[in-house]
Amino acid sequence: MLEVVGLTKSFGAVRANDEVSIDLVTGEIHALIGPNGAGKSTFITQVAGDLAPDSGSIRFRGRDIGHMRAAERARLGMARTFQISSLIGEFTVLENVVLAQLGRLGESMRFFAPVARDQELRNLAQECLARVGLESRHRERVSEISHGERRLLEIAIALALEPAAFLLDEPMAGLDQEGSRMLVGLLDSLRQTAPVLLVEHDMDAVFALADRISVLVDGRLIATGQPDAIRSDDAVRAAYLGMEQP
Amino acid sequence: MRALVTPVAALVLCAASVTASADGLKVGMITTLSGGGSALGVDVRDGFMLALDQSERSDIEVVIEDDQRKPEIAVQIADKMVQSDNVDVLTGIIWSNLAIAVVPSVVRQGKFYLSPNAGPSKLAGEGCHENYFNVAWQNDNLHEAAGGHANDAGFTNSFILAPNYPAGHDALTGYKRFFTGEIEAEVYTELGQTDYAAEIAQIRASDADSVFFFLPGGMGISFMKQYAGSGVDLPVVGPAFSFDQGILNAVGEAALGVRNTSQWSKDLDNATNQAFVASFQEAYGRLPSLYASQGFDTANLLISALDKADVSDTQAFREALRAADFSSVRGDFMFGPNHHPVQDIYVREVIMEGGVLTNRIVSLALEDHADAYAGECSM
Amino acid sequence: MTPRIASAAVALLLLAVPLAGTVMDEPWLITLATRVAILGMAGVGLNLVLGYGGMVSLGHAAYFGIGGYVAGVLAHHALEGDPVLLWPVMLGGTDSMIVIWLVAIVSGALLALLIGCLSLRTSGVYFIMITLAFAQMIYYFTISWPAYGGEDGLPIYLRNSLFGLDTMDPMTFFLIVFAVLVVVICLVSMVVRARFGLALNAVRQNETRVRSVGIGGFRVRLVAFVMSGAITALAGALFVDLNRFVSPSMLSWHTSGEIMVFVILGGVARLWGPIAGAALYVFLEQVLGSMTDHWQFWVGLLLIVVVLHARGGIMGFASGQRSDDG
Amino acid sequence: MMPATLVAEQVLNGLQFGVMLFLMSAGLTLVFGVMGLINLAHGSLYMIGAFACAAVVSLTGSFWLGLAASLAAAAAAGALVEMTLMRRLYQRGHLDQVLVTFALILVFSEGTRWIFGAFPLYLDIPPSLAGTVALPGGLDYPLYRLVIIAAGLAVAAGLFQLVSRTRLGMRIRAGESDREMIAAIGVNIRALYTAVFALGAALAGFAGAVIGSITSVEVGMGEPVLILAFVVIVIGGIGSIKGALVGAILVGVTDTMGRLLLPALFGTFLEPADAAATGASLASMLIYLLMALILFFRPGGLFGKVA
Repeated sequence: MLEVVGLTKSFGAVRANDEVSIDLVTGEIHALIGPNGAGKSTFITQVAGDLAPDSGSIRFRGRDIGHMRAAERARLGMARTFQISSLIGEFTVLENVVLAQLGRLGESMRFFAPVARDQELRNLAQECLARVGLESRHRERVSEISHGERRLLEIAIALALEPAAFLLDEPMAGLDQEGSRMLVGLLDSLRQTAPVLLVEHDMDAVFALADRISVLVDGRLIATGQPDAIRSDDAVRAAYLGMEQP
Repeated sequence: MRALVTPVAALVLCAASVTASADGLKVGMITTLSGGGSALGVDVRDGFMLALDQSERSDIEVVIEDDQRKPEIAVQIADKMVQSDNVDVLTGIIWSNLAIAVVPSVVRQGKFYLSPNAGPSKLAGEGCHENYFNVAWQNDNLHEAAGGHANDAGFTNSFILAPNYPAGHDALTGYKRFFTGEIEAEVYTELGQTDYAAEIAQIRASDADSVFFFLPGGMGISFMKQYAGSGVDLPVVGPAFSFDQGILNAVGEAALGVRNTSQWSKDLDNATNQAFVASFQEAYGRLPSLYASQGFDTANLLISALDKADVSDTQAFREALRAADFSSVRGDFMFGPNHHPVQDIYVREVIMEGGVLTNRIVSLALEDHADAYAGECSM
Repeated sequence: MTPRIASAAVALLLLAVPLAGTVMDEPWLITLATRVAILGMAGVGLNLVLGYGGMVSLGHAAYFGIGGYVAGVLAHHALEGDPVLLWPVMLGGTDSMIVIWLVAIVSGALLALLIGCLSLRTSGVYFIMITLAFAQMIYYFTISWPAYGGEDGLPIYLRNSLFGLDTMDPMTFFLIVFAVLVVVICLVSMVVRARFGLALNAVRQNETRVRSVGIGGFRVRLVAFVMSGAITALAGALFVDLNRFVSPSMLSWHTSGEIMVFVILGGVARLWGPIAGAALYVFLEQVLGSMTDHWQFWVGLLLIVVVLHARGGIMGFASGQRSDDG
Repeated sequence: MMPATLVAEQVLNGLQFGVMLFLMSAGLTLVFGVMGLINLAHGSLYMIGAFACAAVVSLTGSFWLGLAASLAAAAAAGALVEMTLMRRLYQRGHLDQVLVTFALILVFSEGTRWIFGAFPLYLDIPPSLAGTVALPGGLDYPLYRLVIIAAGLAVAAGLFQLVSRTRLGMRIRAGESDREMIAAIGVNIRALYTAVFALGAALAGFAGAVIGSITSVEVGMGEPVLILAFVVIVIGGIGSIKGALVGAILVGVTDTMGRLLLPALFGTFLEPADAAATGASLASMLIYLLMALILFFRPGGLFGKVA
């Protein structure tokens, strides 16, 4: 589905990504973990097309998408969420999802019918909100909903894109325990819709969800494999787990 | 909502308080009183009002509005003066482009227009009108005189420059119309340009024996200062605009000795002029400029016509204006067939007089000079 | 007062002033109201990119001016009876307002397309400076190009014609302008409520998000920019008919600044805001101008106060709420 | 066919024009780079410098006192504006900055006219700098313009030193990269901003006085220069002093040479009068075309980071 080979990006003297290669196959959740500053967000941002890599190739659904802009990649079926919620603050919850529908349907250039009265768009958007449990909050302005609700809205927007792959950048960040538990359930069901590339710090969630795990340290990929294999990998323990967990 | 209601209501009230003119004459003066070039408008206004004050007449009412040197504003003011103020005569416009915007429309609405400064060729030839009188000059006049003076001075090869806009083109055409020598080069500068190093370099590299330039306002100040400092010593001629009283102080000693052409000078030897110069200085505390003299003459022309005829009798009033039966600060003054002046144009020299830069007349450039467009005018 | 009532109030007041002018036999008031409507319409064009799209264009005088020159040049050729173009196609002048409006709209749109393609590649301060610089380039061109009067401008003596109406009659001309204004505002209102409006509004707030859902922000902004240029050009054509005169001063950067001031005084991203702003500006010009030659000094101070302390402008104040624009 | 001395003189003229544009652009680009502020009223500071110089010269007769006054007056006006108005605008969008500084132009221009009247003021170069210098190759060139070039290049060198070597420069560079960081390490950011703004203003005032003495000192003199300075900054890249210098000289030389060469070029196939008018028309657009071209290939300008 998604195949990234040898992705490299430097900021000045710092190599944020050094020859990183990751793939994503249908039906799986592939988690990308690593300590802070390892280059995980840099990686996602390049795959989504908001940052140009220095070298390396990205193939998605059998096509080389390295030259495509972010919007084109999204239209091809790549749905990303942001580490720090990136929403349209003055819009209502529903409008944020409707906007995603416009992107998916390629309907942003219609100038006449008022969008607010389009029942079909609203219904579709409501369905997405219902899947994340926000259907009752659809009238709220985004600037007025809670942090946890914003994380959920990010996922509802990704769902509205009906994507071929999800790129989720720390969806659990800043959630309380209950929120995390709820989100784990949601993410678990997501892989039936499309495969998920999951960047996450919450190790319990990662090991509960992931089919495969890749570990990024200082911009380099040091291991990829099944959760059990990763858990017992000496290099990973030394470089990563050893630092954070006893 | 209050913020909007109040102003509109006030606007309605303030407009309603303007009443129609009583007997006598109502003059609408549209001139430049703010922004760049307002010095000229102020002088025209002051000269005009001085003449009215001296006439001690109470039957002439003047409405003065500032056009900010913007044609749209001038058109709006003219509309207002015609539609709401019911003026009989309009005057005051300094700039040719504003005159072209305003004059054709107001004279076609039956109003008189007396120009105290601008004289675009468009309004002198085919575009002339029986209700339009120019009391200053046709735009080309002073340039033509400069060309005539260049011949008298024995120049045979001139470097000529002007801003790249219609009055600039007219200026160079006017000079060439009378100058019989060669034109070394013809250069158009950007309007509003302040640095003339590039043009001065071209003058330096040329084989010309004289320089003619028309650069009104700040442009002329810049040019003269830079020219004086450049080490190029070819003689310069130009129309009075860059060497007139208001501007001379800013040009400074760089202007000393420069010959310039003008239909008026403060040392013109006639009683009206000497009285005008003295009373202007007394009233405003400064020497009068060319523009002030034109404003003064415009008002006196108007008064002389009103003495002869009532403005409601359009035919008679027009004849009275055409007669130009007033005592001009320029000495002899008459209108040609297109209602533009036929007048003497002098060569002046910039001198220092009691610590103040000013002009004195050195010779007569063209006698009883009329403009080149009169033949195209049929009225 | 809700925004809708405030809008209706502005529209009604704009109608009431010329009616009062007629009753009191003060045709000057009608001319003033016409001017407010036209300047406001130029502001409506700018508001589409500035208010709804968040693009601070400091070069809208270019579109205002090009619309003006379309009207001036076509009418000039109609008057002189010579063609505008001989090659590649023979094009004659015209004094039909409808044709002039269409040509003005198309010209404004094309110019905006050209400038937009270059300037929308940038954002923020670059965008401000580049739009200003391009407008300035066209300004210098119109000044120095002698064919249509250069700095002197081009008078057209009579207003252009529409369905045999007497367009020189102030009230008739006002009603024409008012009708065009209402149509323009309805169209803008429709566009900002439509799918496109949602996308444009989103682009202003968070372009990264918009990209991530598959909508190209550049395209959305460019289309808005083109529409905006077309509207402002239409206003320019009407302005020339009002004054029967076109000159480069329509293109000066002060005009760009003033159009922006209308939008801000009235309230950003409010449909009728620019009309209210233009009305206040014209009112200040008339009233302060009659009191002092230095009225611009006071207008400057007022503007500073409005920007610092009354961000919603007149419409925000009237509706009792602040503009959302951060 | 064109004499070499003429071309050489025009190159010098272009350089002098460019150096002057640099003085204007440097302040603008610093203020933008450090504070993220766009200042349309920068041209007013140029005007204030020229008026202060002219006023002091007419009182004291000393050009050098006038020059000092121009620096002081512009810096003071800049500091005052920064402390009363600009300070409130750093956190606001560019729109508010454009509007307030546009309003400031109205206030400054009309206020200056109120105080000094509508006539241009007199200001001339000091006698010690009058006259011309014979350059190698037989070219007589005005001394004053040579001094402007030298002074401008000296200011440029000084600015580079300031930004790269001194404590203030370190703070300026830190301010560009991270406002919170320098606030955290205890630099008084308010004082820093005021200092930077006053420095930019002083440069503009200096340019106004220096150029005002060979052009004319009048209200509105700063606006054409301001717009050219914008073009310079867009070409050079916002926030970059080096970009401002390169952009300014590029604009200065292109403009000057365009005015010389384009009419000559058209003269090869048009009537002299038409060639002069057409060439001049195109020359007035040349630098904007240059800007469009550079933007097309480098949207961030020659030395800009990102657009």
